[in-house]
Amino acid sequence: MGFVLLAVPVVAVVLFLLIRSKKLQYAISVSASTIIMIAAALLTRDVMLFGVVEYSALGGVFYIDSLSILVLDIVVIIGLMTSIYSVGYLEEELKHGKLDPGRIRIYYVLMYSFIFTMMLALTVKNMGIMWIAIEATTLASTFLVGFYNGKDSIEAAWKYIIICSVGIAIALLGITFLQLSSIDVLKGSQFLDWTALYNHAAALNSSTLRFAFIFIVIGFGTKAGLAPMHTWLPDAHSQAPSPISALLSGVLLNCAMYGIIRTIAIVNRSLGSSVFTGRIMITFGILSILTAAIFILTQKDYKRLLAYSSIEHMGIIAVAIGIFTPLSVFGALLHMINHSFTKSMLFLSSGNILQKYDTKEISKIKGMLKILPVTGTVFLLGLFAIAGTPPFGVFSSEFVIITAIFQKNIFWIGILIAVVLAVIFAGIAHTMFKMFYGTNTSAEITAGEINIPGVIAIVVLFVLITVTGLFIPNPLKELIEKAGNIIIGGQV
Amino acid sequence: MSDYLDVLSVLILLSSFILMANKRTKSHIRTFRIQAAMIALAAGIMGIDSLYKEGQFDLLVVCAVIIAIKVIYIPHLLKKVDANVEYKVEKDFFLNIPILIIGCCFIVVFTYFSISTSEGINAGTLNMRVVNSVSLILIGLFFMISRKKAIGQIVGFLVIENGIFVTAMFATQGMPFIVDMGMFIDLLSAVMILGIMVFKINEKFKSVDINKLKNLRG
Amino acid sequence: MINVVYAVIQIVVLVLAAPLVNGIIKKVKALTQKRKGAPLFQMYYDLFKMCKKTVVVSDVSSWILKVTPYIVFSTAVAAGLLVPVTTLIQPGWFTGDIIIVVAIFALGRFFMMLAALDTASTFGGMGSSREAMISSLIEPSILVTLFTIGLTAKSTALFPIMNFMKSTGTPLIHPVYIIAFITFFIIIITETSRIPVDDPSTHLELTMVHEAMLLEYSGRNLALMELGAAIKQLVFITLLVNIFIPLDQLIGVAGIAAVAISLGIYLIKVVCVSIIIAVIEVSTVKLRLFSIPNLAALSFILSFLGFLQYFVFGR
Amino acid sequence: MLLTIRNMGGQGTLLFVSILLYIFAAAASLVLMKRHKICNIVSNTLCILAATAGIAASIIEIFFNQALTDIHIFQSTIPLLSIDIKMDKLSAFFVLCLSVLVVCVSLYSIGYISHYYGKRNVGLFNFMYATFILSMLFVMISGNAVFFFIAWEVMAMISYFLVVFESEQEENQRAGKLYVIMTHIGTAFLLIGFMIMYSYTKSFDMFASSAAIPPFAKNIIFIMFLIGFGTKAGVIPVHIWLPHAHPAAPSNVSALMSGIMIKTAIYGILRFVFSYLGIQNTWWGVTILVIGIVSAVLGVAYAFVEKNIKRLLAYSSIENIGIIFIGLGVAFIAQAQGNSTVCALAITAALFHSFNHTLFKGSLFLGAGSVHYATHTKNMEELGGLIKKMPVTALFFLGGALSIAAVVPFNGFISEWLTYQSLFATITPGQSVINILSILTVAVLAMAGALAAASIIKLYGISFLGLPRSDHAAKATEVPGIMNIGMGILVSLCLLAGLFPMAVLQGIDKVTLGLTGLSILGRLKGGFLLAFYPMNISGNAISPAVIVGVLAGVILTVLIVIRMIGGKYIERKYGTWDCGFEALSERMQYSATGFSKPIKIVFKALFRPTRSIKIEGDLTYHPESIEYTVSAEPIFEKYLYGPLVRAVKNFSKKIKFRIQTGSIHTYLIYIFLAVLALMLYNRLS
Repeated sequence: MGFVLLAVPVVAVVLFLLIRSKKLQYAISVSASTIIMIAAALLTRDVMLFGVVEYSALGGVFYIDSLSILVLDIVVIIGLMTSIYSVGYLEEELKHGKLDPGRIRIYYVLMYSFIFTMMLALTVKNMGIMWIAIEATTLASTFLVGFYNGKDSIEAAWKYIIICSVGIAIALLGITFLQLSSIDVLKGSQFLDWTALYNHAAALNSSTLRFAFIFIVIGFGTKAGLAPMHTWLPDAHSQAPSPISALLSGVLLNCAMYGIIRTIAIVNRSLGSSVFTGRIMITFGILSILTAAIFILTQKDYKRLLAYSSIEHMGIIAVAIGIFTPLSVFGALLHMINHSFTKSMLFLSSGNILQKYDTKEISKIKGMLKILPVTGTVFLLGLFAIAGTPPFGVFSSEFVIITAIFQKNIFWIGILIAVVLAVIFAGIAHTMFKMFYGTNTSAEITAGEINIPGVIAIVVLFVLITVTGLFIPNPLKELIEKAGNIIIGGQV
Repeated sequence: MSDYLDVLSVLILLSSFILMANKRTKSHIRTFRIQAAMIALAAGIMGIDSLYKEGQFDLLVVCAVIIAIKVIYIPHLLKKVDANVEYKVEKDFFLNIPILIIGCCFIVVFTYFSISTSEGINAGTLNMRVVNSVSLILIGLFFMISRKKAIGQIVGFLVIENGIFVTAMFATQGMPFIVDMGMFIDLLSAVMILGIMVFKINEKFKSVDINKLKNLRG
Repeated sequence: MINVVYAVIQIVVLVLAAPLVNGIIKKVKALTQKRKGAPLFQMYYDLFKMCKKTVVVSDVSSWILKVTPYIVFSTAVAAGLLVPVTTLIQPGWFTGDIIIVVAIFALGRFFMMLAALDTASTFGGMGSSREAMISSLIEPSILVTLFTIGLTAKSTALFPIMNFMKSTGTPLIHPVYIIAFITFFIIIITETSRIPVDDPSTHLELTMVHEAMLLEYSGRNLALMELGAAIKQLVFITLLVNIFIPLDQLIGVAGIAAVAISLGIYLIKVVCVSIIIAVIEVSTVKLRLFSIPNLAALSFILSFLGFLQYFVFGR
Repeated sequence: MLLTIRNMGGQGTLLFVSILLYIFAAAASLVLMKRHKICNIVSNTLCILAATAGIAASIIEIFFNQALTDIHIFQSTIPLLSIDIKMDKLSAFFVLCLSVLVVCVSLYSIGYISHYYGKRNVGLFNFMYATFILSMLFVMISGNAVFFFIAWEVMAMISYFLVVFESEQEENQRAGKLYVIMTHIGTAFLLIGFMIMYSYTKSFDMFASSAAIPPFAKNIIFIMFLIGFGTKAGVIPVHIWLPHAHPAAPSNVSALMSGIMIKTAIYGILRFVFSYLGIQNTWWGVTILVIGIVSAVLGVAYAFVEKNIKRLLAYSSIENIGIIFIGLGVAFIAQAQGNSTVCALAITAALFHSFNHTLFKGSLFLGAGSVHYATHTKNMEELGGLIKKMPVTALFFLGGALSIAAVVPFNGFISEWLTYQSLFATITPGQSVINILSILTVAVLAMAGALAAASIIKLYGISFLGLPRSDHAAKATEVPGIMNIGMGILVSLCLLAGLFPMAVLQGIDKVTLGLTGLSILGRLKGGFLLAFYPMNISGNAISPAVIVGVLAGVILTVLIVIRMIGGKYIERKYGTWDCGFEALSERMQYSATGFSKPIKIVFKALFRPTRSIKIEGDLTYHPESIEYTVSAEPIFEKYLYGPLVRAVKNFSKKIKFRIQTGSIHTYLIYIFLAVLALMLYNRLS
């Protein structure tokens, strides 16, 4: 299964390079992501059955356990939704002459190599290769960020690639230290092998490991959008085409976070306590939440606002990881899922809004509930959801996380987060809610939905996050618990 | 043998100082080329050593790749980019040279202060090399901060890459082979993409002064 | 059964004596102004006459205007029933305390103010808005005073209170009660809309408050309103005299004779108080509307002071 | 697993039925979305049935059930999240209030919503309406804090959507925004409270003991709950959303919001502070008492100067919540000082007033809705003379007005009387602060009472009496009978509760018994006629029914006597006295503004009125038009919230560009510094 999983995107890319017909490309894209979806589902089943799926090929570098499958599934589902959405999206863009037909294939080539790199990062056990894959995600997505070749998008792309490459480079330094710490424990073949590191964690050189963690958390933290390394995020998310923003925010951040989590699993296991990592993660987390709050309060561009809210949620996840109790880790993983779905849903809807109104400025948008009945409603409810209002998914995971914080009796963090979340909600309500009401003035904007496949994708996502608000299916729960168990440190 | 390597690591560090002192893009590229050459040399030495001891070709291959990519191709590419974009920037650094150099010295001291004492690294020569190469990385970052021009930033990024590579090589006889290769591929494509980006920036902003990229704020 | 008799006696006394008070006050005022003045029983004649007259009703008005007189009158009487006049034997089936007395009067005032707005007349609106101001300003001191007295007597009901005051003999010596007495006097003047708060004998729109609300009534409605006002005034005076000056030791003893005697004493006290009121009326001028708050504030401060005297300074 | 029943009983079953019916109502309104009329009738009928079931359930619970109803619906796969339903007598009492109100409001809605047919999405509205009621029901019967919290949040969200339902007016949007922000911030405090509670007891069960919580933590939790619930209750100073949100919503929703939604906060305080935490400090009660005083007097003061009918009623809600808070404060003080009888009495008073306020505020908002329905305006200055156009509405409205003015024989007076009596009982020689506070409370209550009466007189007199001030009012016609039925039931309940308070007290006493473990019913002698004051003091008693009887008797006698004296009643219609001006027009009547002017002048310091006079043409003799506008200055918005919000916004605006400068070099510096900082931290740790 795993090979299908990785092969399909590659094949798709090749096909895109060969085939010119627009229709065919759409077909390929959708079917490819569907196949990936199925493969992933089967793979998930295997993982649920055997706990771990490993392949002997390429020196047994491929390795999938419940943690990676969890994130992988997110990637796959969001990927599918995005590809469905993209069809309508690109059609609209063509209709308005925003891009010439030739670029569609570039779009797809880049998008699928992007997805491929992310999936690669999630399916290997060698930290070095994981690093390479994550670095590759940056390279693959740079031109997607700069896809429209406008002044702003070029600027965003430049900032994106420079900052992320630098960050990632520092992560590489961390990985070097990781290897250094294991140098007199492991043999040449198992260098940087995550399982090996994990199993011999106790024997690793702890002081070197601390350095490794520092550099890795900064490196991958940059990619995960933790403040103060988050600076690329709002620019990139607001400039990229909406489906890509959905991918960036819903998936890429998780992949980076996944790298951090893997490292933390080793480090805490080796140090025997989560104090060192905990402090750092909580600091970064709270910094991110506060930064996001400040920026959301008076935001004028709705895509940027969504981007900042991603920073906030990454911060929450970071804090939860830093708390490092079973409950908090459970919450963190659950929050990853909920945030990905909610946020990508919002970004996809924002794509529709952007295409309808042709502006990113909140103040220029009026009467959305009339103009875009479905998208508008979903977007409004989605805002409530992302701000942590029940009965939506984000609430349940945030609730679990905050409970975990208080369970550990770290009051001030919990109180701070609770208050800042309320402030963020106030910010969102204050800045965004005026978009939905009133009557739009401009004549050329006509009522009615655009991008029907996209709307379907959005609604599906909305149903998902509404369900996860009150309960999650048992298999998923088991999966999350297993993954959490891996992080907290049971034997693999 | 290890004396050579010590000398080399110091020289590499020095080269970064020189880089920091260079004013012109061309000289940036030249200095970078020298640095890369020295790294290749170090890799070569270690490679021969390991071939002699364990009969492994990895490091030699790596050395060859370095020469191919970092010494020959990338500088060439950069030169081309440099030639094709026109500059309007006169002074392309924020602080003047002496202060920058002093900053570099501080970085080295700081790195020594923060790394050398931790056991596991403070093992004789390893200690010094790691300190050198880690400070090389920070200096690279510092270089990126200090330079306005796009090319300068690329070079800084490359220096960081060098630093990491050197760290890996000195500290752990190089990463697993596959990882090294992957790194090089990434590096290569990164530089290409950056090159293209530089062109685009140049055509959109009529300049490669990164300091002009300030539209996306708040 | 005997209770019913007492209750009936009480009603009769109130209804009959109420106009007399007005008469006395008018007479005293006239005499002090070296006039002969109207006969003592003038108001009775007026009332009779009004009852016979045709009722002129504004064509704007609604049923509110017609029911109001009856409600005002009956509330005055009902409130009067709750205040012991000549006997302390309490009608068991009919109970209430000072709070409900105030509330019953509030019902009357409610309809009076409402009806004033019913005729779309400017005077009515003016009167009722001013009444709103005055009542809301004086209300606190009423309740605080009554509460203070009630607290000393450990009850908010009037019969126990008066029993208690009787047992204390001469309450006016006590600091709490002397203050309460003064406050209550101010309250009476305000509630019965007399000088210096309001001038019952004016019809000048600048100064009218109570009269402004009565403008649109005529015939028997007017009679009821007037009589109701008079009864209200008498009830307040009764509260004053029977609480603070329980001279008549006979109160509380059953029997018609006893009642008769205490009735006599009661009437004497009422007459005295009416004379005092009259004297005040002739010796002061009406306050400006917007200096009434000062008077209200004064009375509130006094009532509060009285409270402090007992419950904080413990004396 | 699904549905383990610990103790169901008939009431549990009924409760279940009512929940299901509400769900059906919601579903039906979605299904029938296209067919407006049918959708409206069906869903409202279902709501009425559901509410009836709710009434039955709560009455059984209050009067006949001993143990608490306890149904465990399902344990979610998400940790800590489970849906339990527990109904003890306290919950049942509030469920009763809710259900009674819902029956009437739904009846009313059947007629009221008809003016949305074809114009708005009736299906959506009814869906939200039913869900809103359901969420409130869940708030009252939730068995653990998490479920309570969820229901609470959903209630807030849906009520927000209902507030902005008529979203085309700018002000409704603003009102909704303000509301949702305020309530959400309040909720954050609740969350913190629950969390601290959890961190000590390791459970979210609010029926368990709170012994594990140390005193200082209890204080913190109390403050959190006070802010959290206070915001929802709309007490000053966190009231600012209320006078905007309640008028903005459609009137039947306003009735629900003012009538029962703000009571959920009272329920919360009783449930979590009184019943769960237990009162440990006197200052808790004192705080609540002070808040109550301020809310009572300021609320009614603002109500008095208001011109918008619904906003006036909203402000008066603040006042009534203040009165309820006074009752609670007295109760808490008494409890803290171990005077359980007074505590029980005060709780009774508070509960009784909650009940009464539900009835009369509900009816008044429905009345305001009818007025709006008939005249399409909420502004008093455009109304007048409606008593002739819509007599039934006018009659019922008068009933509501009388009970909110707390005059005999309506229910408003009974609860205020009980409050007075509890204050009377609190004052005992030797505790100066409490005494002074209590007597001040008495003064405030008196003043608030008078002002409340004045403001409702103003409302009624200006908009129902006199001459119509605009065509809207002149063309008004009586509203559909069904609306009046809904309103009428509420008003007659007001009257009945006022005449026979014992009937209600029977039930409330059981609730008090459950809360304080002390019954005052033993001291409430006199069957259904009298309410005796419980403190073993002779005489403190009222007998509203008898008093009404006496009033009737007196009136009857008077009629007879006058008939004897004056003969037959002859009436002559004639114009109002106009000083011979001969052209009395509606524009010469007293306006709402004019009516409230004296008070406005007396309390200048509070209202800070700002006047503006626009005169066109020749000023001295023949001005063409004189426009006089006076507006009271919203102190809290201006001096408390305005600066706060501005400060936060400016901070954000400033700092935003300092952090996200747009220069990539700055960003690289961040990374650089982060690396250095962490290396330093590692070195030093």
